Amino acid sequence: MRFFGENLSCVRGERLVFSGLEFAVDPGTALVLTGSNGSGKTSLLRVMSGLTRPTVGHLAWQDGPVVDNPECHHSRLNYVGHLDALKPVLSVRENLQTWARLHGSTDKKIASALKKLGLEGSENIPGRYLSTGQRRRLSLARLAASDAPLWLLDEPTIALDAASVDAVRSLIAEHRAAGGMAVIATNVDLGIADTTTLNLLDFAAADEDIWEGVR
Amino acid sequence: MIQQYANPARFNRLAATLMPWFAWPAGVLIAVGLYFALFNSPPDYQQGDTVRIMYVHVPSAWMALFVYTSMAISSAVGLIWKHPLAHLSAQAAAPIGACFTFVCLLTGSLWGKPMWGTWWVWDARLTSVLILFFLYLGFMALQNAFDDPARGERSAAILAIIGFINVPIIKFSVDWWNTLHQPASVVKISGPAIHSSMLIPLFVMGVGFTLYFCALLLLRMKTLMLARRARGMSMAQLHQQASE
Amino acid sequence: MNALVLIMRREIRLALRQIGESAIIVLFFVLAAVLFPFGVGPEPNMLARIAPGVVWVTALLAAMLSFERLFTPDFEDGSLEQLALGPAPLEMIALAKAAAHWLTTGLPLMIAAPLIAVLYRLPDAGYGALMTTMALGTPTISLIGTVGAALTLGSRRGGVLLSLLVIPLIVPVLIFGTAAIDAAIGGIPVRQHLMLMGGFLLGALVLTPLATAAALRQALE
Amino acid sequence: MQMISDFLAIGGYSGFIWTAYGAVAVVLVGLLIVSLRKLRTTSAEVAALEANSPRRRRNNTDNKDATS
Repeated sequence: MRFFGENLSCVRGERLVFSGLEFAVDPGTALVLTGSNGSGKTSLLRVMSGLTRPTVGHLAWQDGPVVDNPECHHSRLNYVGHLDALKPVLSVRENLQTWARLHGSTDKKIASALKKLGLEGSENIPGRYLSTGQRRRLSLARLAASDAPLWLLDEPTIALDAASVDAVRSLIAEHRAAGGMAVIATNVDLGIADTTTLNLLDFAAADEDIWEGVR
Repeated sequence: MIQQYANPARFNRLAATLMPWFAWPAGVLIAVGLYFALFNSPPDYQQGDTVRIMYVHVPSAWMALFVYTSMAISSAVGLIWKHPLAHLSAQAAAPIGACFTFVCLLTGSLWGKPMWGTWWVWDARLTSVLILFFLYLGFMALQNAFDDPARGERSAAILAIIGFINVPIIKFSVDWWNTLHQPASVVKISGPAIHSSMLIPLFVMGVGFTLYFCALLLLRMKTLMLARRARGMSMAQLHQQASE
Repeated sequence: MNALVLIMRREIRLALRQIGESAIIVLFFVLAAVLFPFGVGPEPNMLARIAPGVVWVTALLAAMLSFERLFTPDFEDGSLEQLALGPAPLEMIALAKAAAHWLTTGLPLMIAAPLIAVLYRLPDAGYGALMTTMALGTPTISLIGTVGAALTLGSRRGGVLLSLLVIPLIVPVLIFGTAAIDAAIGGIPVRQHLMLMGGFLLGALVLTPLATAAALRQALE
Repeated sequence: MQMISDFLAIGGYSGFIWTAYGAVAVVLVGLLIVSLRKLRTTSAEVAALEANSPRRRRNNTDNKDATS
């Protein structure tokens, strides 16, 4: 199903980050968001996920706008941001179970997800002993364990070694082959075939300060 | 584009014209009220002259509740219709309300001393006003506790609405609690039967305080708008220097 | 519905792994309550008279300590985002958090309360009322506390500010909690007080999740 | 404390009355003065910010003439 946004604008920390932004993602496609730091890549991803409400404009799936049924929108997406959502007291498996079960995934899927991200040997290590790379792979394992069609990834390959980057690339390819969609914010060339790119700087807005006219 | 539902510049011009219409009548009314209160109204047969404190105590109590109600309403408008000026009016009103509540408590205590020989009486209304004072302090503290003013505004707005729902509950509980623990010796602040000649200064002072509040509210809102503008400009310049 | 159960189970598992935190809260409760006799003197009649008030106020302050830990760890490590993006609406998350907080803090305080009452030689008639009022009052405190925790999420002086916001809102619960115990000791029927406390609880059960959800939405924006 | 209440009770109760009215005056007028001073400092700050970014200001005036 197609997911699109029209005339989106977002104010972040009192600054108009972007305005008049249009995008559309179809099953099987990948949209790469590029732009310098602070150009609004993360803000756009958060708007797409529904965490941040756009100041103007609206998001919609083919069967209706997101605002009408936010829970249904949430069930169709998986958001991997900079933060790993990992509890130091829980083990690797328990951490993944918390999130995967919330999205209705089975234990079998959880095990296969851990294997895909090369974490099968370390199920019982408590979260606090994991290295940064392992933490990122665990948060990416949430993608493999869920069957949500839309993936929103914010700089997925940071702190990952070459082998893990390949694992991520094949994960995304597999997901797209199965009819899934991915929106990836990154400044690094991921080497993913036929992606459409959206440069945030094209939608940078003149900073219209509503307090401007106050004398 | 954000302009269409909040035009601070237009509001500011409107405020500039309105302010004198609030400020001068407020001054006149308060002066007239003072004259009536201090010189032209009879002393109470029981309490003698101390009843004159009532002419500032009761209006400030009205204002304490009136300002909190206006804060709750503007907070609700700010949250529902995302109107930044509404949040600003709540932010501007809070210190004024807090001052009125403080004055109400102070004059209540000064009134209590000659009547019962104690500075503080756990009378139902005084106790409720004391809790209202903490609600004001909570609002202002929460408002300034965030780096992003927009975030502070919205959290404080939610608190104002929750507080507003709780004011009657607190009032009811404290009244009930007061009747339960009513020490025999203390006379409730029911105050003397209001004779018409006493009602005039009370009413005049009340309207005078309200006009004073409106004028000061507009003035403080203008200050807040200018502060927002200064903040926007300095951030824009920082952003420009960063991108150069 | 099972999302609520899942979130609750996660909260309780996390709390059990950090059982020390709830233990410290109960320890503070006992400590604060034990402190009063050194201030007001050990005279039994005096202690018995102030017992309901002391137990309730110290239980309230102990609960206050634990509210900041309610959302801040999840907010900082990104779990709150994932919870918000889960199938459950924010109101449900707020309810689950409040319920988990009550189980990990409210319940231990309730269990510790009679011990303190024994130290204060509370008359026997008072114990029943003490337990019922705590049973009705601590959930209300947890619910109102979650609102305070959500409002101060991400603020600079979270902990102290939270108490300043929450305490005025909890005064009615404190008033009727202690009044019910005094009434029970005095032989006066307590039905009226408990009905009111039940009313506060039901009101909080319905209204506070809305406020907490609105506050969380601001924090996650 | 006793000393304070004695002092206030000198003119019958007038001490209390004048203190009450005095306090009201101090608080309300004080709030007015604080607000006015805050307004002055903030507008000075805005003027200063406007002054040291002339380039931005000149662009603004051009846009305004064009659009208004």
